[in-house]
Amino acid sequence: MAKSGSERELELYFGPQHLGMVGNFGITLKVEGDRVLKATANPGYLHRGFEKLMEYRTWIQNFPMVCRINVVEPDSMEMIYAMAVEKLAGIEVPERAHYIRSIFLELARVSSHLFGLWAYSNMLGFDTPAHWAMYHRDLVLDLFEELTGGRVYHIYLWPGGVRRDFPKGFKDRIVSTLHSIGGCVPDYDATFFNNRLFYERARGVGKLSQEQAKALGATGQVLRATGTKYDIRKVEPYAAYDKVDWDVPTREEGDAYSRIWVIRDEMIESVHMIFKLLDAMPEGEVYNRIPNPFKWKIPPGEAYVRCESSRGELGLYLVSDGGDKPYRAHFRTPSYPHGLTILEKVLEGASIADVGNTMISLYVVAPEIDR
Amino acid sequence: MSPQAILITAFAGAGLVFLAGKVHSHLRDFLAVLSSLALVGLIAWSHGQYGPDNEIVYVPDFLGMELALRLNPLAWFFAIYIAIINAASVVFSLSYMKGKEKLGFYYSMMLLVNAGMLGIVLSGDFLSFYIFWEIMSWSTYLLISYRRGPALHAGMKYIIMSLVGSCAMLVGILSLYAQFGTLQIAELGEAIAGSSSGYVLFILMAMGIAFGVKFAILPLHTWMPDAHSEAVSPFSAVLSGVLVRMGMYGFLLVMYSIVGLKTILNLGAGFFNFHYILSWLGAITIVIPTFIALLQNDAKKLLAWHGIGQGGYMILGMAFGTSLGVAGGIFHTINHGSYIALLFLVVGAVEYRTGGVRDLNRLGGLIQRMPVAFFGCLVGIMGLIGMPLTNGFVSKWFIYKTLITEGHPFLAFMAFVGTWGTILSVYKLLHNMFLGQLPEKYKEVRKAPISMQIPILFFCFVIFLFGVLPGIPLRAIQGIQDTMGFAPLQLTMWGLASGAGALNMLNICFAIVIAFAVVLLLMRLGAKPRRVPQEDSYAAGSSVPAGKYHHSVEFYNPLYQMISPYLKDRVDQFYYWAADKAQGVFELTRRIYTGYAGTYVLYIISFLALLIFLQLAWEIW
Amino acid sequence: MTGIIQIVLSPLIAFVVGVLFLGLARKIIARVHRRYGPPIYQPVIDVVRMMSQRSISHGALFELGVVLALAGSLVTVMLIPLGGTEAFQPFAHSVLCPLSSSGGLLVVMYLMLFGPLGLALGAGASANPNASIGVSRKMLLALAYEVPFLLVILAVMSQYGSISLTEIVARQQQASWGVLSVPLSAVAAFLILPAMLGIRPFDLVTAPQEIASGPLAEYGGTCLALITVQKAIHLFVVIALFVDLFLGGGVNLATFLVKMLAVFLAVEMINAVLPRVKIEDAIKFCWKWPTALAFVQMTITVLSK
Amino acid sequence: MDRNQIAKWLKSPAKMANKYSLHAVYFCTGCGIIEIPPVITTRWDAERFGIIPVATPRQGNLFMITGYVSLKTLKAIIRTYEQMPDPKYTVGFGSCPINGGMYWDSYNTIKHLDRYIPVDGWIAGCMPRPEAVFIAITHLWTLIDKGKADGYLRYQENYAAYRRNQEMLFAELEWPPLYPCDSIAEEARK
Amino acid sequence: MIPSLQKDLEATFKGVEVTVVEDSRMSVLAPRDSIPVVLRYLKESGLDHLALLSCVDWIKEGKFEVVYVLTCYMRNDTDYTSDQRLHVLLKTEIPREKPALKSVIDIFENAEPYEREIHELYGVHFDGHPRLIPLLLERDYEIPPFRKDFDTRKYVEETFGSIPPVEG
Repeated sequence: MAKSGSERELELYFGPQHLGMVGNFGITLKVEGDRVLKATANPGYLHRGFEKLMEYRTWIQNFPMVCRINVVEPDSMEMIYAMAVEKLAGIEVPERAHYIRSIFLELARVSSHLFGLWAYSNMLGFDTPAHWAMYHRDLVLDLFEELTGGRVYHIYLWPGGVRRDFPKGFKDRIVSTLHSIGGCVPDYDATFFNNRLFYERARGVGKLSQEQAKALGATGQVLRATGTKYDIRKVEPYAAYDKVDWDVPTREEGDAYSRIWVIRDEMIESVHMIFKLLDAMPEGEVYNRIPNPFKWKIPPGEAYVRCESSRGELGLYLVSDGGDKPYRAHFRTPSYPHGLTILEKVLEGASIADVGNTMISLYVVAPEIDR
Repeated sequence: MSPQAILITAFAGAGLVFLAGKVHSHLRDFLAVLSSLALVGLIAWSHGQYGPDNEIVYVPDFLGMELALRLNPLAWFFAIYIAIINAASVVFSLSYMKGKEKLGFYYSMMLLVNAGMLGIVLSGDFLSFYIFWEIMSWSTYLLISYRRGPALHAGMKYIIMSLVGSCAMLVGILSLYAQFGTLQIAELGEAIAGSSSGYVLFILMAMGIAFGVKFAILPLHTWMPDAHSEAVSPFSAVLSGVLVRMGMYGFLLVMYSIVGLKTILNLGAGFFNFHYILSWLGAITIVIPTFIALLQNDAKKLLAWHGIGQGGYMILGMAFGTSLGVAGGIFHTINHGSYIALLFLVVGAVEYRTGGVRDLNRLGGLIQRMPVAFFGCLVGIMGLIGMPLTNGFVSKWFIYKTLITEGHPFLAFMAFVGTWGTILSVYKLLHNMFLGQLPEKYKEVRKAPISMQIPILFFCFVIFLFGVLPGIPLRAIQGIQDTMGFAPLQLTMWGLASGAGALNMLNICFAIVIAFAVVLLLMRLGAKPRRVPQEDSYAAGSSVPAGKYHHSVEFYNPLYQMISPYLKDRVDQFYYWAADKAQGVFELTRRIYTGYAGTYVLYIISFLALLIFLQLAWEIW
Repeated sequence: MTGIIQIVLSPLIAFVVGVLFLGLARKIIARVHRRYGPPIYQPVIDVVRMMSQRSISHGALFELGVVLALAGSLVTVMLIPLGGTEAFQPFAHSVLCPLSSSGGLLVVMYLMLFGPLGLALGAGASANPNASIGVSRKMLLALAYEVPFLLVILAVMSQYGSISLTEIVARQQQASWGVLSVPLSAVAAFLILPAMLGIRPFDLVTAPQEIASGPLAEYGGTCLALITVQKAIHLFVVIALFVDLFLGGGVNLATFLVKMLAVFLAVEMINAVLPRVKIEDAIKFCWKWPTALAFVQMTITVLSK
Repeated sequence: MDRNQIAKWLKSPAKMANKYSLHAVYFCTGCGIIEIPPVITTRWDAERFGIIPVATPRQGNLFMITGYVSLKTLKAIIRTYEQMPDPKYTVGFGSCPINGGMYWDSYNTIKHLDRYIPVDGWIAGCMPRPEAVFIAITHLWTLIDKGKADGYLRYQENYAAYRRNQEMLFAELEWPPLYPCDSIAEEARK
Repeated sequence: MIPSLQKDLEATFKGVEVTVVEDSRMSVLAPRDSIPVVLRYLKESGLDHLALLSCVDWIKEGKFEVVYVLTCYMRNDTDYTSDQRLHVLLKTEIPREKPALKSVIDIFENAEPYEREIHELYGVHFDGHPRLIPLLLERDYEIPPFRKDFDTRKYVEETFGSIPPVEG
């Protein structure tokens, strides 16, 4: 068909106030027919100036701050900040704390992936697995609540370890909760992952080749779905990830379908890892004392640390000028390239029906972008 | 009133208008409207005056033949239909054509086409039929190419195809004369009854090609979209509303007045039954053009393709030779005339106010600026779709019922699918022109002038009137059918009264009106809405950008992607290819004959030779 | 007199049953989600609430579109026999179908157009591209399911040799049900039922996650309430049509409603476990299996006549 | 349903229907949205009380401001709020809309939501638990019963002041005033 | 990998200071004009992932420090080696008055939003960037908000403190 209609272009707004938008984020689409000609990401609806606010707070005061950067998975934010502070201040972490951190982060990953599953299947109008996923996520949140006192924000990781040890019988509760969720995996497979319509909807959507993905700075599932086993937990192991044996699930196609499958496999792998970590976990201290937080100064220096959040490579560039507050902190969040660079790229030529589909399969979380 | 008087008025009107154009423009306009309205009056007055009084021989001896005029129910029915639509478009032209050049020529040609068509329906023998047919064809050609430029090409395409048709008709007429020694329609009917079925088929084919070209049956349709989009809008209304339907008149005349019902139904055997083939042609004519129409972005081309598609329904109705079907076919002809003319006039009005824009992607939101045009468009598309309460519904209902009760569900299926294609494409027409966001540049558009509103509202009225009380035209149609020997239908004022398959439009109308009233009452119960400007629209929390918030381009994109590869106009391409090849052949001949033979003459002669050969061959077999 | 009673009664039944079905649908889906779900009369509360809200209007057509849609649906109900036969005589008129002799199934098919057309006009008048895209999808979806649906209807009409719905129902009750005499058509009709109802997997017209509920994007308040009612009545009409065409209508209203409930539950189960498809896939699906089945059945019917 | 309820229904059906059919506009203004999916899904199932999310503001009557409000979001919130039909209820969710919460010194989040749009109720906490949402809803019911959930009326009454406050933040709002502003507001703007 | 890279860098480019902080981290300070070439060189030597583009406001020294954090994707898709842990902080210093730098979008496509953000929050201009339009902020700020001389508490007091309550 001749593109005769360039005279009247249509700008369609996908978000921020939109049922298909998970998070407060906007995409402005230039549309012809039902095809997207050009997509422009429009972030900033959640910008709070975190990194500026951190410069006004002491090292310890910043812990409640950083976890609020990513509401879906606040724990890797705590982890990365704790890692950076430990690196700058040279603090050692006890062995048991490493294990607890890993278990804690993997639980967070499971809950985050279940949230992603909710978002994705809800986007496809697939209410049933969405409701189940949200329920199962809540079971994991109950574990968090018992351990840390908070459902969503935990502030559990601490420079020098974790805030408290596992309570009595907590191990068993983790195992039984994960078993009850794992028992529903066949249900999920039958209704969702092996559903023909899911395949039809997700296949070929938001397709990226491995070269493209690398050129655009993709990490996490977006990259792993193109066939490479790039995972910071393996590349640069932290916490207790090098203590147990586990695998990085990948797929080859690089489209939404393979990304969602990678997420599913990763969730299962995480659960298995948690079991292994629980078995291998040593007894001992969980916390090395740090100086008085109100007088704590960290020697000048800079550090770039990274960890694998549930969305990809999470980095923190932290600068200290020797004071009691950070001089500069800059988070490298995985959603940043995914939601700004890659999203705009893969939405070109997509159908309107696939906009939300693509966005959620890229696993974009808006507050991570805006900070 | 005698047919002679009608024709004299028509031709005299055409001439006078041309002369008046030289004197003063107001006089010209006045005369044009007066003569077209006078014709309506004259014809209306002559209602019921059939019989020997109105059979007039006006040239007693023309090459040994009598040229005669006569008035019968069929002729009267078509005459009034021609005159009314023509009058409406002349009135519409008053403001549409204002300020254009060569207006005297334009008006006189409009009236000449009108006169030609009236001549066709009133002529009592085939020679006058042919003469008037040619007058109509040539004046149409002049009108199509009125705008010059690409219009010339469209006109050329039209006239070439018309010529082929005329030649075919001429062959048929000559053969009839050779066979029976008379061309009087009344005498032919008796004479032909005894001839062989091969001969009847030959006559039907020769005439059928002529009528088929005018009627734009697939595959003889290719002139029509171009001609419509290039012609001026009021003439497009005439062209699609009545001129094309002269083919329908021709078919009715030849098939049922001359050859007769019984012969037609027994023509051919098995699958090669004549009416069977004709009806399949009709079905194809419905489906393919309707879906091609879906792909159009030019408002008039879109309507032109529908003009072709709707012809298929008439053929379907007519081909079966049952009372119900033929009544449906004839009724659909006038219904189609009313709503397609209305739609062309609406497009014309929009074109007039927006400065000649009819690209559907560039319009939008005109409902607030041109409410009457919108109403006309809405009624027109409802008629075209065949929504209940419009006349299009009744005739389509007749046709569907014929198809189902005659046991042809596949034909009915094609007709229904055509309807759905129609719905899709005409909604696009309505939406892209009138709904959605109003572009900045049309903010100042005013509503259509009164001389445009009158014809539009008139047609709207007709559509609803015939839709609710279809008995009015159906009575007249029954009169025609009586002369052709069909079994009478159990007609009532509001539809059809026969057992379980009855149709009662008045009931449905009442039900809809009551339901409307109830729903309006319900609406009054709720809180009263607050009127907001167009810009106060949901845009996911942003404010609406001016001029960029309107969905019209590639309206049915997913379907386009699926069907457009199958819906190229291959027939048109084939003709161009054939013309190209023929050119080569003629080049060759020209070399042999050292350049004396003109392309078209040879084309025509060889075609005639083919037809004569066919006839002889039939005789031999 | 019975005529007037019927004219009042049949839309009323459609309204009550339709709205309850809407509530039931929400309840069923909630149970599949393993949650409690809203009360079954929740749609009534919603409708009352919407009626009380003072929404906006984008002009007369914006509201008239809704009125047209709802009026069309109400009239359609009057053409559909809701149980009762010649044999069963509760009133002087046997069948609950006020407009039984006004054109039959052909009129029903055209009257069912009023709904989409009215909504399309209203949505178009709202000048919201989400609405326009929704309408475009609705039109395409309608084309997609009408192809098999027409084949189905024509097969049934050819089978019983009538265009009158009452007659078709009566014939079924004398002989065998449509589901036995035209089985493939019945299957095809059931396959396209979700598309006709606009529920999953074919809820792409009002896909809230894609085009912000499409044609309804600008509707609120009274108009939305009427649209909800229209949806309920449309639900009733489509399922009633299915019951009339294939399950032999009902001997009386009660059996008719029981049959409707059965069909409705089956459709809702499909609704609960499938995601939304894209419009291209919807067209492809509708033109593949249902069309093939309906076509085969129609060929068989025509040849056996 | 007890007799009292039936009497209430008969007395003012609109009020009762508004109570039991709170359709929430889906707008994730901040991190509070993370607790909304649990609220509307299996575990807490807000649909029991007729609460479901709807796609566009035109269809809703409950607006939950879920968490901190940045300036860019505030603009969208005002737009969305004005597009909702009356009667409509606003609930501020979390401590940030109340007084800025932990972003009290952020240059890009507003501190008091009720200075820009009227708010009918607050849910304090960071993050408030799903149960808190239900407590808020039941409280909102009593407010509706008593006629105190009148944010939309207050907005109409004090529109000039609200609009003035909005325009103090955004020099140019891209849409005309919803209600006619009186002369006082005109002066204040100068 | 690090020693050879350090040697190469120092040999190839003039004015480049290389510090090896620990075995997997290297800090490279390059003059502002040679940033694109150094970056391209590093990319070709295997650091093919621009993880972060950041900026630090050293207000006392009167300069901005723009930092490019480079890491490497895996050479092949399965093996994990200690080389993978390498990351390089490429830095350059630019004056605080009229800060400008050449855009590196042609080398690393994902630098685009980072540069936009730094432009918005620090006021650093990037030459050759196709759309330096606001990314995150709605209002205009006289001093870009991430500069050290922008006192957010004072700003909040002035802006939001001046807005009166509507009722009560």
